[in-house]
Formats: sequence, C-alpha cells, structure tokens
Amino acid sequence: MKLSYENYMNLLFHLDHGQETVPPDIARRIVSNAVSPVITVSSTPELDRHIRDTYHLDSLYMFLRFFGDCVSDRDQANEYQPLRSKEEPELVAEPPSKADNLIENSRKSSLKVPSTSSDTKNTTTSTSGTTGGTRKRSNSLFQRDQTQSQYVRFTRPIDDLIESSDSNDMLFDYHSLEVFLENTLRLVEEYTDDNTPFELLKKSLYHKFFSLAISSTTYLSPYETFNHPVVSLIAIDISAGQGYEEARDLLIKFKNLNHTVENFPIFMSTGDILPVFLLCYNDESEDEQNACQQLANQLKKQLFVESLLLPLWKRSYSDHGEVELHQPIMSSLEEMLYFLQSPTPTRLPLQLINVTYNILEKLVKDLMVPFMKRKISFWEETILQPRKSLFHGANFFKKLMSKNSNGSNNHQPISLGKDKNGNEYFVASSTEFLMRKLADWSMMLSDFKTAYSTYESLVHDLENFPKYLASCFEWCAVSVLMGAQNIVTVKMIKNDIDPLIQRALETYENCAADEDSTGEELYVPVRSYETRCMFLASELFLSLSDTWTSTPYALNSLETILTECRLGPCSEIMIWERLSDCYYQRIDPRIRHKTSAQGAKAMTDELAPDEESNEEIVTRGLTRKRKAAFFRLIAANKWVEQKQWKQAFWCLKEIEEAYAGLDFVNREDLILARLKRQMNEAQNNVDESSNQTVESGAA
Amino acid sequence: MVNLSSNMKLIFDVETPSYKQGKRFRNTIVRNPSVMPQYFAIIGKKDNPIYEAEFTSQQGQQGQLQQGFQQNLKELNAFILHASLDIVEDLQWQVSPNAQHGRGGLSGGFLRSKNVNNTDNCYLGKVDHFYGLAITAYITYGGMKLVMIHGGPPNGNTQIDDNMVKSFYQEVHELYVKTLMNPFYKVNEPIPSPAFDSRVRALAKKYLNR
Amino acid sequence: MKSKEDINQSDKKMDRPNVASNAPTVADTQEMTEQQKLQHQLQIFQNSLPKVSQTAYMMLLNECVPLSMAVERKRGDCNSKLDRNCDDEVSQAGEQLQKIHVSPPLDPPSHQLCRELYEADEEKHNRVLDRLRNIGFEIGNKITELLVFSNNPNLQFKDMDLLSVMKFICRDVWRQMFNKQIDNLKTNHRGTFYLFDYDYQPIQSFALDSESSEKELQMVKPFLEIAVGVIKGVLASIGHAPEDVICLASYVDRPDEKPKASFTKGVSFHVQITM
Amino acid sequence: MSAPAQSKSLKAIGEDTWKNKTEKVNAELFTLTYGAIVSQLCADYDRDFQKVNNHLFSMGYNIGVRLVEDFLARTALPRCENMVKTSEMISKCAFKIFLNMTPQVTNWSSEKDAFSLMLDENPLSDFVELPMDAMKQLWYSNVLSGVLKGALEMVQLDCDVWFVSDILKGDPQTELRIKLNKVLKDEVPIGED
Amino acid sequence: MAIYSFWIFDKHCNCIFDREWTLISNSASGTINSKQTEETAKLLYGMIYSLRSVTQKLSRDDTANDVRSISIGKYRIHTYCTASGLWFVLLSDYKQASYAHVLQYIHSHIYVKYVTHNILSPYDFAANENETRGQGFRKIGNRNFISSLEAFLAPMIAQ
Repeated sequence: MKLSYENYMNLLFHLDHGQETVPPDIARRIVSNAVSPVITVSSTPELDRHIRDTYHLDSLYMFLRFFGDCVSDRDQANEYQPLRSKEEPELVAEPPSKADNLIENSRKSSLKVPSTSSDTKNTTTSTSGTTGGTRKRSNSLFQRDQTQSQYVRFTRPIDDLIESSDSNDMLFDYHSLEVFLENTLRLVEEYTDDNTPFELLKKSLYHKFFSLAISSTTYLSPYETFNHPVVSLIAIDISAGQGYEEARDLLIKFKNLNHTVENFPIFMSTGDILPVFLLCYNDESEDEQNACQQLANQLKKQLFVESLLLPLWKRSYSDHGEVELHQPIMSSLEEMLYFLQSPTPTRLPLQLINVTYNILEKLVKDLMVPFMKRKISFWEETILQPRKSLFHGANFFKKLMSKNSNGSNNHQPISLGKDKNGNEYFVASSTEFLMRKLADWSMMLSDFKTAYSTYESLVHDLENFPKYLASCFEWCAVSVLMGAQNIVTVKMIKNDIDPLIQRALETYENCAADEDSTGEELYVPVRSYETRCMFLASELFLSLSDTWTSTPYALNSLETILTECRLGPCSEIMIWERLSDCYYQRIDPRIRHKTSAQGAKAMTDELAPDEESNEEIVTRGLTRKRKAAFFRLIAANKWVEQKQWKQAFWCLKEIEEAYAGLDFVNREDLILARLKRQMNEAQNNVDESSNQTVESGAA
Repeated sequence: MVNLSSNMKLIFDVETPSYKQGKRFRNTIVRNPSVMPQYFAIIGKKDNPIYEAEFTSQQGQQGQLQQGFQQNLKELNAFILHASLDIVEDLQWQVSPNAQHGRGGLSGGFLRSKNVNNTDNCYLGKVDHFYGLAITAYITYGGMKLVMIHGGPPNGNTQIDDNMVKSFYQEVHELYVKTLMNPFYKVNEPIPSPAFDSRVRALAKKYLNR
Repeated sequence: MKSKEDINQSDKKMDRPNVASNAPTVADTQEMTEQQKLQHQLQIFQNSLPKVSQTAYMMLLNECVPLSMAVERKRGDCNSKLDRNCDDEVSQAGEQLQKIHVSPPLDPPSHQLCRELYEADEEKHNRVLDRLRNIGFEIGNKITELLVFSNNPNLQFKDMDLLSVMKFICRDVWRQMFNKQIDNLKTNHRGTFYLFDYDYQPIQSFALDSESSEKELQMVKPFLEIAVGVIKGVLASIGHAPEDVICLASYVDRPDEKPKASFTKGVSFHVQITM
Repeated sequence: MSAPAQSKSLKAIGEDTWKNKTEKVNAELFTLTYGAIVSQLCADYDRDFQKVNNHLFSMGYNIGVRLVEDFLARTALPRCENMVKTSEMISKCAFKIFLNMTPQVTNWSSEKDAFSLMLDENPLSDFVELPMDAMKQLWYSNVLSGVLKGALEMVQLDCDVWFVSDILKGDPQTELRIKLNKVLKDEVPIGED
Repeated sequence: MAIYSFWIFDKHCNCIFDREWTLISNSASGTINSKQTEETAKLLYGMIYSLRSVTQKLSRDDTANDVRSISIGKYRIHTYCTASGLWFVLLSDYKQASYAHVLQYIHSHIYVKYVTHNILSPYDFAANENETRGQGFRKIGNRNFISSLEAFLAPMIAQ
C-alpha cells in the first residue's frame, strides 16, 4: 500500500509505516501545499463559545485548522482507529448528508489511502473514482497530479494577522524553526527506541522542516501573494439564534477592513478576497435546518455572498467513533510550537469530520476555485492582453518608457504607495501587483504554464524593484520545476532554470547587502526569502528523475544555505544530513538498476565476495556513496555537539557500512572513533543515572 | 541561536562560495596566512591508504611553530580524502578531451624518463573542495590514487598552482614506481620505507611549501 | 638505483623528437602517418632505456621452473622428516657455511629438476605451477605501472577498455618480455580472449633426446605458467581481480603460413574475464 | 706482451659484443623479474633468509654453468692463464655483455688468488629496499655468486664466491669476493696417464 | 667429398656426438651417434689429446698454444677447443686449410642454442664419476641440434 502524504509528513506518529519508501513527488506535494490558498476564519464569540462547550476547542478557527492540507485526502478521517469492542459498519456506510450530494461528483479518490487495519476506513474511499471534470489539462507538457489545487490552509482573521505582524518580520523565523526542531527531536527521542527503523523517519523530519521553512500562514509578504487570504470564511451560529443581521454586520466589517484597520497593508485588498458565510447549526433541529437554508438564500440575494451549511452539532455524532486529530501539515510555526510544547489531544467524532470535509470540498470546488479562475481570467483580459498587444515585439519601447520614468524618479506613480512606516510598495490595485497575483494564483491552481509566462513577463516590469524582481525570478524557476518536472533536461537546467535561480539569489543578495549597509546588526527580512529560494531550489532539483544531473544543483543550494544563512544549530545539521541524502541520490542512470539490484541482493544476504568486487568495478565513479557518508559523519559530529545522541547514533549507523573495514578512517585519533567514544560515554552516563534513580528508589 | 560555538565552525570560516563573496556576518578568525598545510595520501585499490603524510609550512617567522591542520581538521582529513575518491573515480573513467590520439607529442615507454607528456592525463587537477580546502588528485596507471588536501588561507579559496602540484605528483609517482620495483613491496600494501617518506617530504618542500 | 647519467641521457633523447612532433612543420612528417610517427618515437625512446642481455633475462626466467621444483623438494624434505628442527638445522648450517665461505649445498642440475617436476605427483606439480604463476603475477601486476601508456599510441589511459588492455598485453608487455608480439588475438567481445604465440620465445630451444613427444610437451608446459601469471597480473593491476580471471595455456598447431620454429607447437593463452 | 694492451682489448671485446652482438631487454623488467623470484622465495621459506640465500646461489649456479658456454661462444676467448686475467674477463667482458656494467676489481689478496668486484651499480637490486628482518641475513643478489661459481667451475677454476657487503644492508658498497681454491686439472682419458 | 665426419668431445674426454658421412651424393647418408664409431672416437681423441700435450709442453709461456688442425695425407683434422673443455672436431679433405670458423659457428649457433640453452638437456653429459675420463656413453640426441647441424654442414659435403 502506498504511504499517504500526511502519514509521511507526520511519520513520527505513524511509525508503523517506518520501513516504507518516500512517497514519490513529495517535494511537489509539499510545495503545492505550501502555496495553497489561505482561508481566514472569523466567527462570532457566540459560535466560538458554543464550540468550546461542545468540542473543547477555543474557536471555529481552532476547529477548522485541522482540516487544512489536501482536502480530498481526508487525512483526519484516516486517523480513525475503531475500538475493538465497537462494530460500526452502519456508520461507515451511512449515506452522506444533503450537503454531500452537492459535491459528490467532484470528489476524487485516486490518492485516498486504503485501510490498514479494517474496512472501517472505507468512508474515504466509498465514493467512485470519478475525477472532477471542471479542470482540464491546459498543456500536455505540464503534468499535474489529481491532488493539485486541492490543498488549502486555514488562518486567523485578517485583522488578527495584521495586528500581530511587523514590517521586519521574516518570511519564516529562524529561531522558531530551531525551537520547533528541538521540540520535535525531543519527541523523536520519546517515540523511538534503538530498534525503530529510522531512515524514512529522518527523511520525513527533513521534509517537515522543509515545509515549515518555505511556508507561512501568518506572514503577509508585500512582494508576493501566496500567504494573502483568498477566502474569508465568516461564520455565525444559527443554534444561538444568530441570523441575517449578524452576518451582514460581519460582512460589512470585513469589507471595511481596508479603512478600519490601522496598518492595513496597502498591497492587500479585501476586494480580492472571497467572503463566504458558514452557517453552523444543529442537524437534529428541523427548524435550524430550514432557517439555514432560508438565510443562505437571503444572504445570496441581498448580499451576493454564498453560504455553506455546516451541521456542527448532532447528538448522534458522539454515539459513534471518535478520532484523535493530528496537527495539520501546513500550520504556522507558532501554532506548531504551541502544540508541540503543550500537546493537548483533540478528539472529534468521525462523522463530524466527514461532514466537515464534505463542506470543505464544496467550498473548494464550487466556490473558491471558480472564484480564483474568474479573477484570473478577468485580470488576463484587463491587464495581460492589453499589455501584450501594446508591447508585443517592442521591448525597446517599454524600456524607453521606463527609462523616462526613471529620469523623473517616479515610475508609474499610481502603482506605488507608502505605508504608515514609510515603506514603499506596489499597491494592491497596481498592474504589477495584480499581475503578480495572477501568477501566484495560477501557481496555486497548478496552472504552471500561465504562472511561468506571467512571472516571466513581469520580470521586465520589475527591473528597478529588486525585491519584487528577485521573487519573480524565484517563482519563475519554481513554476518550471513544478510543471515540467518529467521533461526537464540537462540543458534546461543549465540554460534556463539554474540561471533564474542564480539571478534570484543575486538579486536578493543585493537587496540584503543594501539594507545591511544601512541597518544595524539585524538580519534583514529579505534574507529569509533568499533562504527559502535555496530551500525550494534544492528540494525541487532533488525531485527530478535524473538525479545524477540534478543533485549538484541541489547540493549547491544547500551548501550555500549552510554558509550564508544564520540557521540554528539543529537546522544546520538538518542541512548537513540533506547534503548527505543528495549524495546518496547521485547515481549515474547507467547503473541505477544495478545498485537497486545490489540492494535487493544484499537483502537476501547471498552476495558472493567476488561478485561484489565485480559490481564495484562497474559502479566505480558512478555514485557518490563515500561523499554521502562523509557528510553524514559531519552531521553525526554536530549532533553529538548538540547532545542529540539518538540522531548521532542513527547517523553513525547509516555510515557504518561505508567505513567498515577501512582501518585508516577508524583510527583512534580520528573523528569517527571519537564520536563512538563520546556516544558510549553518554550512554554510560545515562545508564548510571538511571541506575542511581533505581537505587534511590529502592532505598 | 545565530552561530555555532562548536569547533567545527572553523571549517565554515574559510568558505567562500564560488559565486558569492563577502557576506557581512561571516566570522573570520584571523590566522597566519602563511600557514598552508597539506594532507597527502596514496590510496590503494580497496580505499586503503598505502602512504599518508601531512606537510606543514616551514615558512613562518622565527620562533613560530610549524603549523599543521587544526585539530578539528586533523581528525577529519582522512574522511575528506575518502569522500573525494568518488569524484576521482568518476574522472578516471571520463574520456578527457585532451587525451586524444596524436596529441601531446611523444609517448610513453618507461616512467623514469621524467617525460612530462606521458603523465599528462594522470593529473586530474582540483577534483573537490570542502569549505576552503581544495582537493587535488592524480591517478597512476595501475589505479593508485594520489590525493591531497590543500589547506588554504583563512579568507578565501585555496589557490592551486597546478604546475607545481602536478610536478609534485609526477615525482611522487616516479618514487612510487621505484617503490613498486622493490620486490619486498607488494602492490596495495602500505609503504613503510622511511626513505620514501623523506623523499616525498622533500618534494613537498620543493614544490608545495616554498 | 641506476646511474643518473643514464636517466638524463634518455631524457635528452626523449626531448628532441618531442619538440619535432610539436612543431607545426608538416614536411618531415609527410612520409609517416601520425600513428606511425608515434610508434617510431616510442621505439627510439625505449631503445634509449637501460638494458641488459636478453639471454641473461631468458635464462633467469626459465630457471624459475627448476628453481620452483627445487623449492618444492626442500619443503617436501622438511615436511617428510616431520622434524621441527629441520629448519633450524639448515639455517644453522647455512650460517656456518657463510662464515667459512664454502659454497652452500647445490640443488640438482636444472634438467634433472625439470624431469622431477614431470614425474611429481599432481599435488606437488600444482604447487610448483602456482609458485610460477605467482612470480608471473608479481611481474605483471607491477609492469603496468612501469610501462607508461598514457600517450603510448597503443593504449590511451582514459578510454581504456578490456580489448585495449589485452592489446597492451599482446604488444607492449610481450615485446618487453619476449622481444616479440603476440601473433594473433581473438575475442568474442564478451570477456573471452585467445592470445596465440606461435613461437613463444622461452621454449624455442627446448627438446628431449627423441622425436617430439607428449612427454616433451608436458615437460615444457610449466614454462608457460609465468606468462599466465603475467597476464593475470596485468589484468589485476587494471582492476580485474584474479578470482575473476581464468587464464589457461595450451598448445596449438602452428598455421601453415607461419615460418617453422624450433619448438613443435605454438602456444595459446585462453583468457576469460568474468564481467 | 703488455698487460694493459691485453686488458684494453678485453674491454673492446666486451663493448663490441654488447653493442653489436647482444639482444637486449629492458633492465627494469629484469630487475622486476628477479625481484619477483626473490620475493617468492622469501614467501616460500617464510622469511628464512639463509635458505633463500642458498636457493639463489644454487639457481645462479645452474644458470652459470650454462651461461658460460654462451659467453665463450660469443667471445671465443681462451682460458685465462691467471686470476688477474680472469678478473678482467669477468668484469670487462662478462658483466658488460650480460648486465651492461663493469664492476671495479679491487682488494687483491697478496697471493693474487682472491679479489673483489665492487658493484657500484647493480641491475638486480635497483629500487630494492630490504625489510628490517631481511637486513641481517639476506644477500639479495646472491644469484650472482652462484652464477660466477658455476661459470668459473666450468672453466676449471674451483672458486668460492660470496658477498662481503651490500649497500642494501646499509654497507657503504656492494662487494663480491672471489677466491680461487684450485685450478682443476683437465681430465685424462683412462689409459693415457 | 669435402668433409667426412664431425665429432664433439666434452671435458670428460667423452665423445658426446659423432656424425659420419658415407656418400658424397647424399648428405643424409652415414651414421649419427653410432656404436660402430666408438673405437674411432677413442683413437681420434687419443691422438688429439697426445698432440695437445706435446704442444703445450713445447710452448714457452702460459699462453694458449693449441692444436688447430692436423694434416695427414688424405685428411685434415680440424679442431676447435673451447675454454669450457669442449672439442669440436671435423675431418675434411686435406685441401681445406681451415674450418675454424665453421666449428666456431657450430659451437656458438648450434651447440649453445640447442644444447646449452635447452634446459631439458644436461649441460654436462657425465652424470657421475663413472662416466668421466672417456668412459661416458651419453650423446646429444635432440632433433633440433641434429637438424640444424645437418642443414649447416650438408652443403659442405659435396664441395
């Protein structure tokens, strides 16, 4: 059976999968998820209270955040572990509620995970394998898998986000990342023993680390729109008697955020965010159901806003199985940290979970995606087309214009604006920023071709705005790597993709250098973009099929991160480990089958010595196994410095074979022997202290 | 949280990536620029070193200690070298554009001739790097790998004088062949001869640490 | 170590044609192709290296066979005595001999040892052959490093495949050792090679006092084993472990067009390399 | 007749024969081959170097008894009337023709029946470095003693031949000593004496 | 007939090879290593030996003073003696002044090649004391030697 995306990303909690292999396409899935549309959740205090009373969750947001990531995967429902005493086939077989029917045809099942333990998980696979017919391939060169554009991320209300943000914020916070790692490692220590298979777990940890480094649900970047909300869910509690008035007020409040919220970013506009009402009601009450239906119609007629009906309560929910939820893959670092440090298990009824997924699928399929597409085609018609006709083949004219405007030091005055801190940005309504949004949204919808061409054409407009330009280069490269994965050739990497990345990095670098020279000892935010760019590049390169060709580029990026970025110690070690992974993956295509065959042979333990030596002749120079071992060794050393004994132990285990029988690297005065000694000492200390506690306990 | 306190950090300080220079927050530790140690080894067919040596600079001012690699590198050198073998082997089997028939004039015969041309394609030049250290290599016809880690100045990439390094390798190769002619020396076994050692060190002094 | 002068001389001789070959003038190269010129230069160079007599070399090489048998005898003696002091006695006696400068005890003459080898039981016989192959292997394993073939027109280091290694053995190694090349090389291009030497030099003078006979062939056969070892040694130096290489020597009839040589048969070395 | 004239002609014979009448083989190959033999013997005798010495000597003897015939055939030289002549023949002709070297003849005994050959170059032991355990006992080039012993015996000179010192052992020079025991009498057919 | 017979004696006074031709018209005629010639060989050796003893006594110093050829009426006996004690003897027509070069050639190009360098053949044909001083019986029998010698000498038979 296939290891699911979610199980892999949270492998620490699914250690029974520990001996499987890394899911294919993992990098692309993470990136898709990381740039997936953000949905803000705002609700009335009454609703939040009601939820707190019923489900012990602080708010609707706290409830919904568990349902992020790939909606059609229904990961939370997969967590369901039926109790042995209870047989609940009826529950599973129960037909979907009314709301389900609306979205039935758009459900996708191709990546759903079959059950491991019993057939009770069939809830997720019960629907047919029909694929949503709404999206078609726009270009055969740009392949996509069926889960693309099915990802969402939930976040707090916009005003909340704005209030807690600062213009000096990083795209991601190095410090938090480090703390997150430390906590995760502590959990690893707790959850594993010496016999736990660790290879996949380590990779999973890295990908988790990677996903956090490249995504954020809280930081609103002025230069790109990935983290800007696309949908704003406005929820009221029908059970508490809330109705049209409340809904209308909330909508007005939302629409007026531009004006009412101090510091509302000039690069954002509520006009580009789709408001959707979420009407929460008790499914057992016929009245509430009717009220909901009516209210939905009224809201649509009078406020032109769609509503979704969420039967949040039902007494029978609790009769059936409950599920302990996992943390969503994409969540803000702060939330991750919070839950890591004070883990509070959240349990919800399985039925409610399924119902919620049904509603969310409806939201995504019927409302959000069509909305985004409408917007995209509108922008295409109003911005892109005129530009194309104007500038088509006349680049020089455009250059002339920009030169002139440069002379007056006032390029397209309508586009730029200053925020309250005096920072100058493109305003939300500017052509440049709308185009950027067009590209980003295309990216979110996995239309990489449009994304690529839009980024590319934007490059010319942004020549004088290095921060915008750099991000443009970056995503230009990412869109190619995401979209044309299987057809990327050596030539493409060399002539197109890598130069884009290098230009992005150079441009980021220049920005950072400028700010460095003016500012004090502060790590300027643009550095975090640079870092993310290198993370993205490394992982996407690594995911290409010809690893022999692509790994050097990945290595280059990772090495640069190591030397240039101020990561915390554990984060750095993660990179060292990843470097080692890269080298392990560097296998010449000519011998790839051989090494895998060799691996198979090694498993059967029937390798004749001369056979082996023969293999060596053939594979000589076509792998980087020794390199890989070396970087693993360095990682081990650094883990020891951090007193992360388990990690160090695993590293040493991984390189055991590579250095076995080589006297000169096993000498006492060399690092390997020293590490082993230190490990033993640490082990002894642990033993001693545990002995002591036993003794004292006995005493 | 920003930086490492570990001694491993020293390795970082000497790094300058090829396409980027001058990051502000790179802590550079000032070290004597004349200190350019080398770690040299001849690696046999089973990744076993048959000879190893560390060359230290003799150039320092009076009273200055001859400096070798820092301790943290000392315990790592063997591994850096081992790691570079992957690339050496890769290069070994690559058809060199320079090694075409009829090029380079006169050919082989016996090694002792010191004919420069016949060892041209044995020298692989710089094959690898690790944080400011450069690794050069040379392969003999019998598949022995001569590999060297060049310690560098603290603030930049180690500069390799290819002509000098190549001459060093060629002469060591010659010494190796002479060693090989010793019937008591078995191919792939460590070279215990102190004479060999002192000659190699003399060559290092002549070509590498002037 | 050879005298410095010799080395320097060869250097000088090397340099001249070297310069000539790099010079852009075409005039002097018109008559020879580039390849021929390189071969020619290689020849000049090799001629300039220190030499010893081929006769002396051949005698040394051939004497290995009786020597190996003599060793077998000695060891057999010691073993059969089952006397742990045997070794000590001999070496003590040897030391005494050394002191008074009396010649040590001599082994039987070579032809007698050859006969003994022929008559020896299979086990002994095989041990002697192993010893000979070891000597050959040692030579072959080191000669590769000794013979520079980087720019040797016969073998390019970088694009060296098995066939060119075999050609290297047939041409360069054979010419160095036996002053001639292998007459014929056949291969199936899958690791099997046949090297035919129709007048394998070391045995050309060999004959018994009768017409050619099976006995004669069997007595001469051990003299092929050093070459077997050499072939395996060269291959080992290139990376084909001895376990992966089978090399067998056998007699073949000389093709009619080949001039008659003294020894009745030609020799074939069958080499098989497991890939 | 003058001795120098005689010796000059010996030298000329040696050089001429080497130059014009000798097929040659690369000296390094020769070194390599001899080395392989010695190392095989050392292995066979588990580094009992005394035995190795004996075997090398014996091997040399078996070579010498035949090599001398080859030598005589090449040079057509007559027997030598005394050891001085013999020494020059060995040094200027034999060594020259077979190994392309001319060892120096020195250290004559007062009776002129023993002398030494100084091998300041020795193609047998080029590149050789003796391992520590062999330093004491092994006479690496002992095959030469055997060759001379065998060869001289064939021309009716019963000699003892041995190495006195060897550069390989750390001595300043390599000295090969040849001492005449007696001149063997030509055999007389039965009935003639 | 230019040559009649060819003999090799070793230092043990043994005849180790003999060849007698009987027909001028047929170079293959005659005997090789024949029993019948044993007596002749002894006589021949005795004669050369005695002459040699005499000449050596006649010479004043130590330098060699060897018998080169002996001329007796119809025949001439050519001898070539090596320092190793081998005697190559050729009986020819009395008109032939010297065959020294022929004998030397036989020694250097035929004997050395096929006997000395033939490791299967003894270098000393007396296997023990009892075979010395003219009491030996072993002969050079190997075909390469004989055929080379025949090929070399055949043209001279009819000269």
